[in-house]
Amino acid sequence: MKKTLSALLAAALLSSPAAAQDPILIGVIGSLTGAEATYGLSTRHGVELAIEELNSKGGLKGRMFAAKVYDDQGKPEEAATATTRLVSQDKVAIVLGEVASSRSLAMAPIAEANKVPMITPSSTNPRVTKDGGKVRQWVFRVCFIDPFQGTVMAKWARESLKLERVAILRDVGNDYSMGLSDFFTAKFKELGGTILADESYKAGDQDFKAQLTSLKGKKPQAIYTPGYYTDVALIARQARELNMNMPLLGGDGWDSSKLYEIGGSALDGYYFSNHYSTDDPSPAIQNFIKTYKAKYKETPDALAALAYDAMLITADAMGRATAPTGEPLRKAIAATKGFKGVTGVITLDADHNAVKPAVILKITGKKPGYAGTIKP
Amino acid sequence: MRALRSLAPFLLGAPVFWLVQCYAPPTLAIVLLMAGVNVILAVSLNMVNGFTGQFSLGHAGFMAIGAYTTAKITLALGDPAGGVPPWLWSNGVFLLALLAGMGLSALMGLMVGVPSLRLRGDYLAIVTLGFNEIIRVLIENVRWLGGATGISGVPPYTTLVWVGLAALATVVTAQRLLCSTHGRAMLSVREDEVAAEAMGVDTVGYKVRAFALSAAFAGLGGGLLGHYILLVTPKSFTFVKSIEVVVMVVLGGMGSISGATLAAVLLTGALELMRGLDQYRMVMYSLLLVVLMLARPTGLFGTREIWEFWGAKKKKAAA
Amino acid sequence: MSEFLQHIVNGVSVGTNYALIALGYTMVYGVLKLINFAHGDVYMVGAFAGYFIAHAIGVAAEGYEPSLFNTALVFVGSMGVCALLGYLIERLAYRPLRDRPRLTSLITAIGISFLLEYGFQLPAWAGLPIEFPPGPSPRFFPELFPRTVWLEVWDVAFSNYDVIALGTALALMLALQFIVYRTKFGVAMRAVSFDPNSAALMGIPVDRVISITFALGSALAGAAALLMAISHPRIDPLMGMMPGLKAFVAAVFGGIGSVPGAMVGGILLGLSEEMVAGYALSSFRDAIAFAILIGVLLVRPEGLFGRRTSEKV
Amino acid sequence: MSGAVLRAEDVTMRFGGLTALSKFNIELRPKELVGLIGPNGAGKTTAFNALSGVYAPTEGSVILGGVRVNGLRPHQVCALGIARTFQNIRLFKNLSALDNVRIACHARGHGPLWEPLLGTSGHEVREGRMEATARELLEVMGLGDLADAQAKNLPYGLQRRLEIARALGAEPKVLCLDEPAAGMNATETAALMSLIHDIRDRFGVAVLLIEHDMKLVMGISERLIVLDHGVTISSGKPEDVRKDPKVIEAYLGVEDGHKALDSEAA
Repeated sequence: MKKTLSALLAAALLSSPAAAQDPILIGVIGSLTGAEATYGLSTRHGVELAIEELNSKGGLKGRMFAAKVYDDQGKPEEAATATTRLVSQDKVAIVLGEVASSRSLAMAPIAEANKVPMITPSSTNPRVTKDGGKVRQWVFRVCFIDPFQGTVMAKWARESLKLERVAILRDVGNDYSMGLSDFFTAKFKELGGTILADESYKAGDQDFKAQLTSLKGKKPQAIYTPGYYTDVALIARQARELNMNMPLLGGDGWDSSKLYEIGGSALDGYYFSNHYSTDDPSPAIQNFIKTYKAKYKETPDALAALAYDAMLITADAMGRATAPTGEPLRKAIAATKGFKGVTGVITLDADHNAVKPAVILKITGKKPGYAGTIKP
Repeated sequence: MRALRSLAPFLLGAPVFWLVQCYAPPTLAIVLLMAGVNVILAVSLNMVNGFTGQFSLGHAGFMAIGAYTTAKITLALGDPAGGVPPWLWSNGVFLLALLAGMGLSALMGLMVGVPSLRLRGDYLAIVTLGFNEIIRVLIENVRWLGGATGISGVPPYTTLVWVGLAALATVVTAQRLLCSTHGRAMLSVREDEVAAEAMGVDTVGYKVRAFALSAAFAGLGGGLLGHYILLVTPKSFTFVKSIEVVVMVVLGGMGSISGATLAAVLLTGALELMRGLDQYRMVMYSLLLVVLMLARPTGLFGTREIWEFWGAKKKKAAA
Repeated sequence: MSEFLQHIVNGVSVGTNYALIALGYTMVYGVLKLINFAHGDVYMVGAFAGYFIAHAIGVAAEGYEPSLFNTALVFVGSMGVCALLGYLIERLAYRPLRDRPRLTSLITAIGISFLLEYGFQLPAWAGLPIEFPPGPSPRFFPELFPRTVWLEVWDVAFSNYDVIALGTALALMLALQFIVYRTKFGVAMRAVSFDPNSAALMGIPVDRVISITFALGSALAGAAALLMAISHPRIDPLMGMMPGLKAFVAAVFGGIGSVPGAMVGGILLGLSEEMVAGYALSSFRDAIAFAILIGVLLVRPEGLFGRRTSEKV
Repeated sequence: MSGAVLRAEDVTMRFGGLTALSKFNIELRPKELVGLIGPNGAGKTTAFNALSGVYAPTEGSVILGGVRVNGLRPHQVCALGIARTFQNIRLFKNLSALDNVRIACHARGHGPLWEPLLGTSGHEVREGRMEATARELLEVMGLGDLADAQAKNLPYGLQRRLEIARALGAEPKVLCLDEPAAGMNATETAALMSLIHDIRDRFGVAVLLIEHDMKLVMGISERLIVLDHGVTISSGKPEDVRKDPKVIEAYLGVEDGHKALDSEAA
């Protein structure tokens, strides 16, 4: 029984070898199901939109791109298995993914071991590209890292908004939210501010009033809440219901049209850091927003934009490389400099992190508006 | 001679696993590896749910204890010392770490087992699930254990040979237990606790022993998993994971070791085969569960073992 | 003082929701002795049913005038959908296994739960009048009636939402208590709960009693989901997972099978979570629910309101 | 007083306000066969439960081979020498007849848990010994050919016999049989009773027998104890007890008592 099964599996898993004019396979891993499915879906949409556009322009010197997407259910072990399958059986040229750092951390060693480049669009934990003081040679990212984004908002709060007393409300199960909160705290204190309180919630909670009530008693001037829009929208509403008028501050996890749909006018006067502003007149950004809306009937969130950029950088590097795979591709990606993406002008530094300025957006009338730029 | 017989399954298994490790295509190897880990989990949970008939829903919690302990130790003893060759060092350290992980999980199993003894059925299930969640939340809150991200950079010690031998050890342990008087004592707890007590079986003692033994092997599975994905994170040990293991046990047939093994392999394989279905994969999986349970309510094998069916067939043919 | 009062208000409001879901759990468990793992997902379906109905009758449209009729329509419709779903689940997934060990039905319950959760996360099918399945992104639940503050003491707002939710929960609890102890159907229910075989011999239509119990419990989940969605207007396919689990904890806490137990258990659980999150460590909130449960069960294994049963030898 | 294998002194069991057993006294000498009778609800099974550790007596003490056992858990009481059967058969239904008996052998025959896991020789010796004992007991009870049959598939009468075999597997000094002949026909009952006699002689156990069938108890018991409403109303030799007016009144009502007892004796 076991034998027949393994034979079956082997048969199913062995695909045909790639011919010369076969499309270039782009492996994508995301949480298409499970609690974080909505983020995985945005990532997939971003990559697929980029591929569609690239192919309509003739692909890579006539060779088309094709995405191979696997679901990991939001589980690290599934992400690892899916990555292995992508690199060893589907023989993809590059792996794009994941959103959560805990899953990218499970994927990175496999990309390293198999010498296949990997770009994570939105994993912000520094350890994804550099673990134990050693840079992972094959792993890159196009998003901010936690230290940068946490610091950016601390600077903004302290220097531009002149805040002195801030409280933190973090998502305890989310490494992104934890990372941003930690670096915000460190920087804000360094700049002479005070952190009044540090409360936590868990993604998916419906009620945040317990934490908000206790924060309210401490009378902070603002609350730093670097979670995802799914929870922040409810937090904003409940803060207003408790007559809390101080602004909430957040990170790029806020960027989604769903935030305004669910949070409504409760969000007015809130700030968050992001990669780009939808007001930005740059044609690249406006074109991206327009085509994305046309195809998926919703405004792209930050995750979609980052995934879109990850794919564009891949194509750009492939164009520059002597061969669209392996070592040449790795070198080309590492040499990315001044790439004009939707999420900013991206240069990859020695640690394989994207260096780009962050914009600060202020929400008014259910829309984010440009408030300022902070350079790295 | 006796030692040889006692070790025979491993001596025979090791070269087979080694050959598979050398020649299986990587994807198949990984599916087999995951299947092996699931076999460890399902067979060990079967010791509690199948043998003693207690309903534990907290297996992932014990996995977590094992995984974190193992990872902490291998990370602390990362570099070979005293001129030991690296391969020997790493495997030695891994063995040591896995045993420590099993030990600590077993201890936790005792701690969960003892207070849970007053409870039965659904109450026990919800309490063990509660322990699972408490363990996970505690880990999430401890910085030393990496909080929500977990411990990354875990050394890649898990190989197919390791997993194969560990799975074999679990199955052999379960089988030897079941065929012994201790196993029968556990079964008597499942069948009728009052009668078992009256016949001199220390039912409390056997429940606790089953919990500890089962937790130890869950810890082994957790340790192996952590050193395969090279990351130990609370996200791997939610109650959903516990539920998945229960599903394997019930689907295989409560108390049937070969049933649990086969169910673990089948479900892992089926999920991998369906990977191309994207979002529809999990829908198919849940449909499969419902249909299989409706078609075979006692699980694939009931409380029996696969060879008993072959035996029955032969008898029929002879008659 | 005002902070403490606010915590109490919040705790009761969260607890009310647990209590409402727990009522459904308790009913089904009381009759079938089955953990209906899919109950939390029926709750989720209730929220989405309300969402689609509200959209269909134009609640989400610009310039919608809140009306009692429309609100009632959404409630009745959603509870109806849930009742039907509960009936179907029982009929297709549980009834064929009723004579089997209960663990078997637990697995089908898990299967149904996964099916609903993952099914609702699928991309929408073409050709349907509504966007179904809704997909994994959270959705905004339209405002059936606006939130107003009814009473304000020491800067603590008592909103109409809180009062309506608590009132509805109490009313439903009393109604249930009435059904169980004062009606012929309730007698049949209790008989089935006590011993289905003897009940069948006494001429009680066991299948029908169980079906109706399931439908009733599921309708309650629908009502709970709507009350939740009105005050917390974010709905998604996994929204029933945690509340379902917590409500089960609440039901066990209060003594599973007991109607007032579910109510008290739910509210106590809500309050204790609130106090822990508000005054102690908010990051341990989820662990607390379970720690309390374990503590209570160790002292009173039958829960607060449960009846102690001892096995006859 | 010395030389008693089992002694109960003023054992009282109360459940809430109900006194199910009051000041129950018994003294069982080695190899003695004593009957415990009484109408339904007289407290016979309660007495059994108190003796075998299922309930801890509210008052009084149970002394087994010189050790006070009240408060001990049933398996500890069993280890000290009491084994019992149940009024409503409680076999390990899904296990084989052999396994049912072997489980009772467990307490006296098992080694450390790691032995079987490593497959040591000591373990195999023990297992062999247990199996031999179990098979012998099955043989004695006339179940020799049915060792591999699942307990639930045995006919009713054989299930009763299997329960006795299982109780003997625990190597008791006192064997408590709770209505072993319930539901059997006259021939089966007679055979069973003679078997009980043989068992007593062969294994040297004292037997405490609850029975409804008066005639039967009278026939084989050396002594009788009669319970009514939890109170011991009579005890002594069967002939004496039979004539005790209190017994007649309690058992069958005043009017028909004599007649019934006479006809049964006849």
